[in-house]
Parts: sequence; structure tokens; C-alpha cells
Amino acid sequence: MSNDVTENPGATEVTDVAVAPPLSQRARSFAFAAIPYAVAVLAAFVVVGIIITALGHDPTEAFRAVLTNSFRNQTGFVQTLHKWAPLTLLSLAFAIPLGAGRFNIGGEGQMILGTVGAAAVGITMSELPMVILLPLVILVGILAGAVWAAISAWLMESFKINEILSTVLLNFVSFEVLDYVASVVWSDPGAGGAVTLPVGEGAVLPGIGRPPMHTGVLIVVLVSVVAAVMAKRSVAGFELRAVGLNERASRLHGIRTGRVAVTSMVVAGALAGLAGAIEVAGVHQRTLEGVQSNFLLLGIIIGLIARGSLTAVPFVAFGIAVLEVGAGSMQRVSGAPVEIVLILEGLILLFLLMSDVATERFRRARASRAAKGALA
Amino acid sequence: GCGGSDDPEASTGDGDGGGDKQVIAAIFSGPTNDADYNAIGLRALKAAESAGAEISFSEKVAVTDVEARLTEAVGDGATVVWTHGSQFYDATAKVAKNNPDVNFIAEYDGLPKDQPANVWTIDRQFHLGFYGMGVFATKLSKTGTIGYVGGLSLPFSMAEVHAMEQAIEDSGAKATIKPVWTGDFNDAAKAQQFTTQLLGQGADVIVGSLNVGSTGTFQAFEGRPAGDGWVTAKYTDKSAAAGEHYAGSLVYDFDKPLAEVLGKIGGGEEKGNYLLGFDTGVTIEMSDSVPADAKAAVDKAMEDVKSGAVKVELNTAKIG
Amino acid sequence: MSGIRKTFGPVVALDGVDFTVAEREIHGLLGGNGAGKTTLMNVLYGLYAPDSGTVSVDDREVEIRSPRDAIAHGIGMVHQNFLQVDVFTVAENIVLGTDSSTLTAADGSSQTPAQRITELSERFGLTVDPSARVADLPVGVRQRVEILKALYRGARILVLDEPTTNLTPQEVDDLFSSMRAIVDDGMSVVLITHKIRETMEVCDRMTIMRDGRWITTVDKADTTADDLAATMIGEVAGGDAEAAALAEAAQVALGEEELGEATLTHALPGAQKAPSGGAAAGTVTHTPARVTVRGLTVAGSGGKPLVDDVSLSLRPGEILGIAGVAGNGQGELAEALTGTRTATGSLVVDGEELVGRPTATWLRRGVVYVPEDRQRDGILPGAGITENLVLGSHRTRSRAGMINWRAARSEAVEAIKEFNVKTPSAATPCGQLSGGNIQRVILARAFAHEPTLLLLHNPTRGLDIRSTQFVYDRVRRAAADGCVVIVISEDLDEVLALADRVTVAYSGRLVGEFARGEANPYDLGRLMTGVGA
Amino acid sequence: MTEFLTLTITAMVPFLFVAQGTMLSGRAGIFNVAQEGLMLLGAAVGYLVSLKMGGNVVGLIVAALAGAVVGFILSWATTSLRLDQFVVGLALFFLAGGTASLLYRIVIGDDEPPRIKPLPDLVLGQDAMVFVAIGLSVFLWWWLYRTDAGMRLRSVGENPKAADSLGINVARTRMWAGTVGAALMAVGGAYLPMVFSGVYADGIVAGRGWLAIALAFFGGWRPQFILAGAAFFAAMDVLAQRAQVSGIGIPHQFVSMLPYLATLLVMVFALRWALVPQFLGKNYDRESRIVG
Ligand SMILES: Nc1ncnc2c1ncn2[C@@H]1O[C@H](COP(=O)(O)OP(=O)(O)OP(=O)(O)O)[C@@H](O)[C@H]1O
Ligand SMILES: Nc1ncnc2c1ncn2[C@@H]1O[C@H](COP(=O)(O)OP(=O)(O)OP(=O)(O)O)[C@@H](O)[C@H]1O
Ligand SMILES: [Mg+2]
Ligand SMILES: [Mg+2]
Repeated sequence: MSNDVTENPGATEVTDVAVAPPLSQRARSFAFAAIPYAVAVLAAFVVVGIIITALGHDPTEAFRAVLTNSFRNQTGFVQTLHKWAPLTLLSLAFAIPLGAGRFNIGGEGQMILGTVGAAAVGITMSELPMVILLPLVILVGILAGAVWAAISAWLMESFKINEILSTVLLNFVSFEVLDYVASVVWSDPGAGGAVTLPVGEGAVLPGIGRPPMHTGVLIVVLVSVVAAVMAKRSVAGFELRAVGLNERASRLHGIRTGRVAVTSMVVAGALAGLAGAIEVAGVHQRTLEGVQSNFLLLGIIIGLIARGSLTAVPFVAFGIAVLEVGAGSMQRVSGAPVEIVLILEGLILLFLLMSDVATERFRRARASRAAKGALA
Repeated sequence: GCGGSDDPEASTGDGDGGGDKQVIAAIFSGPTNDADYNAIGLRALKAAESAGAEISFSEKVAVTDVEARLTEAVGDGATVVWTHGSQFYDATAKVAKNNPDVNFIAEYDGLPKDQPANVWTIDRQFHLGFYGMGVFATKLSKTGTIGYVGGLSLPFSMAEVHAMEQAIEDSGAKATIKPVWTGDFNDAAKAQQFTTQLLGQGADVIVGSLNVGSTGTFQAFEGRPAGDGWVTAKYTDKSAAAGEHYAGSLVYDFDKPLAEVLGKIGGGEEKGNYLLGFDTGVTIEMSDSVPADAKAAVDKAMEDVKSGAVKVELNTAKIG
Repeated sequence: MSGIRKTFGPVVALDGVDFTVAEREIHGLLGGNGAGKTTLMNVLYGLYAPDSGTVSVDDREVEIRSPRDAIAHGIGMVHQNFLQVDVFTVAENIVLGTDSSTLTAADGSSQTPAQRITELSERFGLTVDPSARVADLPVGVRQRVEILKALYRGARILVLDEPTTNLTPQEVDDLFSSMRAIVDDGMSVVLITHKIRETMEVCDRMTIMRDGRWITTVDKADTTADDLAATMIGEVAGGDAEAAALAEAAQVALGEEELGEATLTHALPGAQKAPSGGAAAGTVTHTPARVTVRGLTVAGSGGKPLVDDVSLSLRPGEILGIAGVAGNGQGELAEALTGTRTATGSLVVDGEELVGRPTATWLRRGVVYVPEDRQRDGILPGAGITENLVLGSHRTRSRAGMINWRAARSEAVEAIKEFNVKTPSAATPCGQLSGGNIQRVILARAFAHEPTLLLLHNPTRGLDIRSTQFVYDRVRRAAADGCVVIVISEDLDEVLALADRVTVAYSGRLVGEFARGEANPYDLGRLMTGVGA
Repeated sequence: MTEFLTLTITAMVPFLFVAQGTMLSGRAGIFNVAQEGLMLLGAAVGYLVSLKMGGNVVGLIVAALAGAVVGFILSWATTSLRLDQFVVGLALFFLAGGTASLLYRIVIGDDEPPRIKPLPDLVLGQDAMVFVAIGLSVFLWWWLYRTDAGMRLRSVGENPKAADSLGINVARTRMWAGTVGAALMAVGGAYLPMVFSGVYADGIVAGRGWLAIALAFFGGWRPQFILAGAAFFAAMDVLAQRAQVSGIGIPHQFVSMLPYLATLLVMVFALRWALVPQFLGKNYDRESRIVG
């Protein structure tokens, strides 16, 4: 058979270390990919619209809120970015170990420890000047998250304890830790919730613009660029994926599989911890019960929708952030019950995946037709 | 059961609600159909609506999202923003600073430091109410062991327990309080398990300081003969759900407080602290099955606190 | 089967193939790697849905949508890589999917699964321990389990996809006698193999495929091994030259060390024995050793070590052949010699001690390992060919921790051309390739490393004649460049064809040693079975 | 002591239903992660039906059916469409959770919800579902390891290609295993209002679904160990509460960590039973040569 080896028209794998198709192609396939997603979102809106109308509310108002809230004004956009930052970090914290075939479900625990560490420094050393305190706060947050993840990694390597089990359980432990810190150690007496005292002035990330966007967003931009490049080009990125694809073969070819897996978990923890530190230093100026929000689940979803491609993560994360910010204001604007938001998000996810299948089948059909054509 | 929508474009976001129609946006922490803290919030809001204000609200708002909700509400032209629940105070104060020409009503347990000029606080003073509950429980208890079931071990929760202890002291009885915290105001299952254990440990009066979780405390009494132990609740009258061991509830009402604060704001008084107490909408509602002497004692306690004959100390010192 | 066509995306795996198996015959299915043998049989077994074409059983056209249908029509298949549930026992694997309660023996009396299994294994000489966990079994036995699975379901047409590749010579003989017993029972067998000797030994008819097309079907009576070899290799376009080039591999395929030459010369005019390895000519005999192994030992779970005090001294350009029956510690030895398994003792390459160093270091010193189990140890199935070619050298080739994928990609394209890997693109996931093509990728990677010590374990297993010859040539070229080569193979012919020096692995030790030429199959055979030792 | 046992057993029941449901789907290769949502749905439906149509039994049945529907969607989307099991699971978690509180809002509105009758005690002060849950665990053990069908199910989770090549319908097996598993999860949720709270509330599940997943791993995806594991976990939980009620000096936050830490500690010594189905969470594509 003829070895007509092309530089891969339309690589099947959408992963970082897979050979990337030429730019023009990527651009075209990008546009091509956009359509079904739009359709999927639309379909979800239609279904939910019917429900909302049936409940006697105005769907158009609701959807206007969901779609435009992020872009209507400065405020909406800043909010979106503030959501985007932790979402991106937590989905990286899921996607990186996933590359090595490990499931880190502990993102929220690691993030919580990050906030605790950051708050601890920010509160106890509140007198320090910003140049020292702020970096310290961020650093300690990162470390705290990394250590928390390292526990799971250690249990995984040394005792073969499944990481899903350990991370889930450690999440629950971290809730108690947070509860203790926020309602006992540095509890704010006036607060009606488990909330710590505010951190010192020097521990607050400076803001940009009006309304201020905290500079944590820039840190996250930097991090996601580095992550994407590392995954695409670096040895570490390659070894990570190799371990995920075939652990034995990797070890036989000189990859320290155990070390790679452990490192991926610890790095994930560090990123989640950074997310925590940024929430403290950028958004809340303190840590508090529920600071982890639903970032873990959304992070997992983002990571999986991006099919583990660290390059895609920030973009998917932005889409989800827009949805989240918009959905949040939906009720106040339209009066539709708040549960609708969950239903809408669930449907959008389902339909997005289904549209993926649809396009895939369509592409395959086209390919085989092309092949037949070539034969004739 | 949801708020009527207001058309943001129509209402201009022009500042102090002085004179013209107030556009109120409220933030609730849980579902407004919880027949509990959020329900009374919505009731107050609806009352304001029938008094002529224009309303909208968001429910089930997490503390992490409240700032976003607030800024949006302001952006959509609300002239008065009310956050129902003191966990929202910090975010409210923060947004208030950034929007000086909008009025804010927040809740806070105590007097906040550097309260912005456009913020009213409602101080819930739970310790006052729980002094009454302390008297109530002491009267009801035969075994002299009183169980207190809280959610998160927050300062206000500590204050409640200390107030009850003060009540026991003042009454000279030798009852003891076993306080427990389920870790979640809305986890009824945990509440049921804790209550069962408290009852097992000899407590015969359970004072609940929960939200939706309170149903768990009632459930724990299932299968016990009437009169064998009492359970009390907080925020709303729960007689319908509680069953025959229900002794009563420390009921809070925000209709009057909200109306009065809105009135003051309308009158141009943009900053202040509204104190909740037995004189302003707080009462202990008792079921008919409660013995008369207990009723009397509680009524007296409420009077004393109101009149100031009894000074209830606000003590948030840690317990267990 | 007639007019079967099957495509995978751009790949045309089968292009209108006709294939007929008669009753009571063993039908050989031959063809190069990627010819479409496995695919054709997967279609027959209902695992792949053909794009077009029809299947008839007993002259009745049938539709086979899934293996369930295939089984219903009395078709059984033993797959190229076993399909077994590792955690299940032999018995469980065999009865899986059947109704164990309602079994009836030949005489109509009811029967327990255990009884049926023992009955079958006795009748066809397929001895197994029904209560053993398949994960713990040697490949030979797992092979029998696969066949029993088919027989247990009353298969009348049994497909064996390269069953002999993982078997020791004895096991092959056992298998063949079992196959005989099976056809004598009135069934038919399709045997996929690359070894002409085997086909000539057991098959009644053979069909040859090439590039997804049917080439010819011949009776054993009207053909000779050499004709087959010729047809498999294809139209000898290059005439004598190419024929000569392939002669040796053809011989190994024919398994006729002595006759080979004579017979082949008239089959493929101009063929003569290819020159043997660089070091053989005795010229370099006195050059100092490049690789020295002293007392290399791998501890076993029990008292007995898996690799027992192995010592070797190898000169540059030398090719050492290690013959032996599978299961004598070859795998462990190979891993110990390549630093992929913890071992004690000493292994010095170019004066540097490597034992105890991480695998990466071994690789950096040019120690290259071509493992026996490709799917499991050789490739990243989900990754493209480019990534698979980079694997192992990814650290050495990186600059500042970054890999230049553009360069890697063009190298890959080159390698694919050079090693004749049949693939639609350099990004095609390696796991999609046919068994033989996967091996070519692995070899391409191995030779790209410019190895100092090259260890190949059953390197040509499952390769067609062309590829086999290709491997031999590359091995010799590497040796000529001064690389030390160790070939561990259960195929005696292969060892004899390649090695300058031959030794035998027996229960973890290396016994006996013969220089090229002195080695005769019979002495080796005795050592391999532990008689001579 | 008997009180301790009673509390433990009752606390164990919901975990048992959900973890066994997770196990059943998982052994067929479907990794359901919608537990939290399924429990909410089960709780809401169970409560509303018991309230309006009277009778817990009806409530439990309808809850199971509701769960089955969700489970079927999950199984269908992951077998027929081969969608990512995790994402679909999480999407259904959102959908089910949202639907639960929406149903509750529609039926109950803003009124104060009345408590439904608790499950009546059968014997030994235990309600019927306790025995159902334990019986179910025993049955599942027997069925999985002692019947042909059970073996088929396990083979599908261990090596679907092998199962397929023996004529086992991988898709169908996964379909019903995923469906029944989800139904069990919903039942576990329905148990909450019927025993612990008497009413439905959005906060009623409070993370128990995630813990059930942990328990499935804790029990090595084997019914008998899951039974033991759930009992152990519940006991630790009740013990922690007892410690707080008795007022030992330690802050309750630390006491509450006991069940989680104890579970991890046990796992450290549990290497042998800590197995996971080979194809857990992996979709099967007959014509692909790449596993997983
Ligand atoms: N110090 C050593 N002594 C003997 N053998 C070793 C030594 N270090 C590694 N090996 C062998 O080489 C193999 C590969 O080693 P390497 O450490 O690179 O991989 P790994 O052990 O999987 O990595 P990690 O140690 O990070 O888990 C090991 O599995 C081990 O069998
Ligand atoms: N599932 C699949 N997906 C993609 N391509 C496939 C698949 N199965 C087979 N192919 C392609 O079809 C062609 C024929 O493969 P097949 O395995 O039938 O060859 P073969 O004759 O068995 O070769 P070998 O002797 O090496 O096993 C190859 O090019 C292979 O890459
Ligand atoms: Mg190691
Ligand atoms: Mg093949």
C-alpha cells in the first residue's frame, strides 16, 4: 500500500501533545466547531424557556440576563473575570493530574486550605508592608494547597489508596478545618457566618480600573499561558501524558512514573491553593465558609469539556464564567425560580456534549465519503 | 413564589430614595419558601411592596456571590438594597462604599466599625431572645438537662448559649445546658441524630437554633409519648410541622423593622442601627400545651428584658 | 465471504475480499502486515461491520451484526491478543456468557460446565486447570483457554489469529495436533500465520492476501513452500536483487536452515545466503569488550531468583543470540539487562556501571530495549506515531526542557517512509496500527537511538517476511557500526540466522555457548529442554 | 449501647443504598457521579408523593422510578453516544438537583411543609428499609458472584471487549445496571425525609452523595465490603456526635473529622481489598483498537 504520509489532515486527538494541524486548518475547524455549540446552547434555552413560560415568567428577560450580563457593562465583565480566575485554576488542578490518569477531586479542599493559609498570614502579619506581605500570602496559600494535595499523592503512591477516595474525604476534612479557623481561631465576632477577620491592608491585591479588577486575574492569565506551553512543548508535559496513556511503557522508557503522578497531584494542589490565595487577597480580604463556591464541579466540567487540553481550558472556563455570572442575576431580573439556573446549566452541558458527537459523526461520514471519492 | 420583575431600563438609578418611589432589591441566603428565616424576609419585602415600593430579589445567594448580586442590583437601578442575613454585612458595606448614592440595609450582630454613611444595620440581638428561651427551657425541664442544637458555632450562637445560662442563673434553678453544633443550619439529618443522642443523654428540653434543620429536632421526638420532653424552634412558628412535643418558638418578624428603616431612609436618614428586641417584633410564641407557670415566667422575662429590669449580657466567648 | 470491504477513516483495510472455507479443512490465511487478515476475520466474527460484502455459512447468506450472531452460526475466534477477563478463572472465562444450568452432553444427558470443559480438553488435548486465574497463566495455556472458549460454544468454524506467535515449539506441536483433532471432528479451522513452515505442516489450503486484497487460494498439493514464499513476498519486481535480499527471511519463515538455500535458489533465482554479522569474520575478535555483565541477578518472589548470576562479555559489533523456551526468565533477563527492572550485580557499558541507576540513565548511555509485548510495553496506544517515536529520547532531544515537535514530526514522516509503516498519517494513534506495523514503529524508535547496547526480544514475532528481512538487515547494520546486539528469541531459526554467538536461557541462567556455525539445532534443543545442562 | 447501634444502623441505610447503587453501575463500567442530585430528587419525590398520595411505600417506589429515568439517560448517553461519563454525570447532578427543588416549589409553594409519617418500625426498633438495605447487600453479593448474569455484569466492567466477543450485549448490560443503580441512589435519598427530617429541603443531602462514592471505593466495589464499610463509617459518625454531646474538651470541628480520617486510616491497611473495576468510567467502542 502506498505510504502517502501527510502532515496529518485533521488530527483525531484534540490533546496538547498531539501533532497540531496547520493554522489555517485549525482556524477553519474552529469556526466549523463553533456552530454546533451555538445550536446546543440555543436548544437548552428553548427547553428552559418553555419551563419558565409555563411557570408564568418572562423567558426573554431571563435569557437576556444570562447572555448579556457579562458584557452589559464594566461591572459584569469584571465579575466574569473574577469568576474566570478560580475556575481556570481549579480546572487546571483537575486537568493536569488527569493527564497522568489520576482523578483529583480534591480541588475544593486544596483551595480551602489555600484560603486558610493565605488568611492566616494576612491576619497574623497584617502589619507587614505590601511588598513583603502580599507575596507571602500568595506563597503560603500555594504551599498549603500543595501540601494538602501531597497527602493524597502520598497515600496514592505509598499505599495505593485511590486518589478519588482520599481527595473526596480530605475535602470534608478541609470543611471542618475552615469551620474551625473561621468560627474559632480568627472568627469575626460581628459576622452572622463563619467568617474570619479581614486580612491586613498589605495583603490585598491591587485593583485595576473602575470597578476594580483584582490583579489576581493577571496572575491566572500568566499561569494558564505557562501551563499551556508546558503541556504542549515541554518534556514534563510529554511525560505526564505518556504516563496517562501507558504507565508500563513509560517506565520502560525511563519515565519515573511514580514521580510524575505525584508531581502532577502536588502541582494541582498548588494551583488550587493559588486560587484560594487569590480569592482571599483579591475578592474577600478574608476567608469564610463556602469560599470554595462550586468551583470544583465547574472546574472538573471545564477540564473534561476541554478534553484535558490545557490550552482550551481558559477559553472554556470563560464561557462557563459568563454563564455563571449571567445565571446568577437571572432570577432578580426575570423573577424565574432560581432552580432554573441549575437546570439550564445541566441542559447546556448535555447538549454541548451531544453536539460534539453529532459533529464527530458528520466529520467521519465526510471523511469516508472523501476516501471513497479518492478511490474512484 | 417569586418576586415580580422590575424593568431596569425604566427606573433611573438616581440616588437617595428621598421622596420618589423606592426600588428595593433584596438578597436572601436560602430559598424563600423555607418557611423560616428567608420566608419572613420575603414577607417583609412583600409588605413593603404593598406599601408602594417596587421590589425584586435573589434567593439562595452564596456569600461568595453576594457582592456580584449587589452590584448588579445597583446597576439595574435599585435605590434601596437589603441583604437579609448578617453573613452578608461585609460585602454590603463594601458595595455601599462604592455606591454612595444608593441606600443599603444590612444585618449585623452588634455595632460594626466604620459603618458607611449610606448603610442601615438591623442588629438581631439573638441573645435577648434566648434569655427568654433560657427561662422557658428551665421551666419546662424536669431532668434539669437542656439540649441546645445549633448549626455553625458562630459568635451569635455562643451568645445565645451564654444568655440561656444567665437565665438559668437568674432563675436560681440548677439546670445545665448541653450545647451541640451540627455544622450546618440546614442539615436535618444531623440535627435528628444529635437530638436523639441528647435525649438519650437525659436532656428533656431541646432548644433549636437552626434553620431548615429544625425539622430534624422535631423528628427525633417521633415515638415518644406526649409530654415526655419538649422542643423549641427559632425564627417562625413551626407548630404545623413540629407535632405534640412542640413547646414554642422564638419568632422574629421583619415587617415592622423593614418598614420603619425604609421610612427613615425615605425621610433622608441614611445611616443608623435598628435594634431587634421584644419591643420591636420579637416574641416567644408558646403552644397551648405548655404549662401555665412556664407561660407566665416567659412573659415576665420578656417584660423584664424589654423594660431593662434584666440586663442580658452579650457574651460571645467560645464554648466546646 | 465475498466482496468484503472495510475502511477505517482514510484506511482501506479490506477491498472486496472473497474468502471461502470448506468443511473439515484447515485453511491458512497468509499475508503481510496490515494485509487485512485480522480485519477480515473480525468482520466474519461480527466485531467489525463491513462497509459492503456478504457472509454465507453453509451456502446460506447470513447477517452477522455481533459476535452473538457469529457464535450462533457456529463461528469461534481466537484473537491476535487474547480477550480474557484476567481476574476470572479459566472456567469462568470459558462459560462466560453461556447458560451454565442447561448443558447437554453429546449423549443428551445433562452436564456441568466443569464436566464439559474437562471433556473438551481431553478430546482435543487442551489440558487446563479450570480453577486457575487466567492472569497467572503462561501464554501457552491462555491460548488453550481461548480455543476452549470457542469449542465450548460448539464452534464449527474456528479462526486462529496468529496463534503460534506466542507459543513455544512444543506448544505449537500440541496446538497443531489439537487442530487436527478438531477438523477430524468435522469442523473447519482458519489459521492466520506468517510462518510458511506451519502452513505447509497443517493447512490443506491457503489464501494469500496483500494490501487488503485477495491474491490467490491454493491447495497444499499444488504448491511448494517456496512458491508460497514467493507469492507472499509479491511480484519480485526487483528481480534477483530483491529476491536475494529476502531469501534469508524467507528461509526463516520456511524454517529450513539447510535445504533453504538449495530450494530457494530455484524458487527465487539469484538468491544466496546473506552475509552474516559484522563481528563474525573474526577480525574484531581481539578488540576489548564494550559491554560486560557480572553476576546479574534478579530476585524472585520465592527463594529461586528469576535471573540467576548472568555474566557476559560482549565486543563491539557482536551479535549474541539467546535461544530458549519461553518462560525461562527471558523477560526478566531482558529487563535487567536494560535497566527497567531492579537487579543486583554489575553491568558496565563503555566503562560505566549502570546497575542501580534509573532507567533514564541507561537510555542516555544508549541501552535500547525492544520488548516482547508491544501493546503493553512498547507503545502509547492513544498517542500518535510522532509521540511514540519521541518516547525514551524525549529528554535527550529536548532543549531547555522543551521538545521541538516540528522537528520530531518531520523525523517521524521520514521514519515512516524508511520503515515502511502502513499508516494514514504521522498523527495516527499507534494503537490503530496492525500488529506488524506497531513493531515497525518500535524498531524505528530503537534504531533512531544509535544504540550502544541493543536488546531485542522476539523482534520479528508477527512480522511478515519483508519486515523480518528488514529487521535482520538493520540489526546487522547496527552491529557493523559497533553496537552490541543481544537477540533473545524463542525462534531457533532466527537466533541461528542472526547470531555470531549463541547461548541458551534455561530457568534464569545462561547455559552453553556456541560460536556461529558450531551451533547445531539438536544440541541447542537439548540445552533448551534442560537435558544437556 | 442499643441506642448507639440503632443510630449507627439508621445512619448507615442511606449510604448503603447509594453506595451499592454506585457499585452496581460501576461493576458494569458506568461511573455514576450524580449521586448528590439523585438523592435530592429521590428525597423531593419521595416526600411529595408520600405527602400527597399518602404512604411511604408509594413514595419510595415513585422515587426509585424517578432515579431510574435519570440513570437511564446517563447509561444511554454514555453507551449509545459514548459521551464522557463524568460530564454527563455532573450535568445530570445539576438537572436532578434543580428539578428536585423546582418540584418542591411547585407543589408546596411558600407554605410551611407538614412532616410526613416516618417509616414505621418493623422489629428491634428498626424500620423496614434497614432490612431491605442489608438484604439488598447480601443479595447483590450472591447475585454478582453466584449467578451467570452476575458474572456477565462483572465481565462487562472488567473487559468489555472480551465480554462482547462472547456475545454479551455490553450496551444493554450497562443500560440496566446504570438504571437500577441510579434507582437505588434515589431510594437512598428518599429515606432521608422519611426517617430524619420528615420534610424535603435543599440542604437535606449535604454531601452524602459524594461520601457514598468514597464508600464504593472504600468497599473495593464489592457489596459485602461496602456493607461493612458503610457500617464502619456510620459508627464513626455517630461516635463523633456522641463525643460532642458528652462534651469532651476537643473542639467539635476536630471531632467531626473522625469518620473521614478513620476511613483513610483503614484504607492504609486495606491494600488487598482495594480493587477497582478495570473499565470503571471508560466507554466501550467495539471498533476502536485503543482501550478505554
Ligand atoms: N536504585 C535502583 N536500583 C536498582 N534498580 C533501580 C533503581 N532505581 C530504579 N531502578 C529500576 O529501574 C526502574 C525505573 O526506575 P525509575 O526510578 O526511573 O522509574 P520509577 O521507579 O517508576 O520512578 P519512581 O521511582 O519515581 O517511581 C525502576 O522501576 C526499578 O525497577
Ligand atoms: N480498529 C481499527 N482502527 C483503525 N484502523 C484499523 C483498525 N483495525 C485495522 N486497522 C487498519 O487496517 C489495516 C489492516 O489491519 P489488520 O490488523 O487486519 O492487518 P493484519 O493483516 O492483521 O496485519 P498483522 O499481520 O500485522 O496483524 C491496517 O492498516 C490497520 O492499521
Ligand atoms: Mg519507583
Ligand atoms: Mg493481525
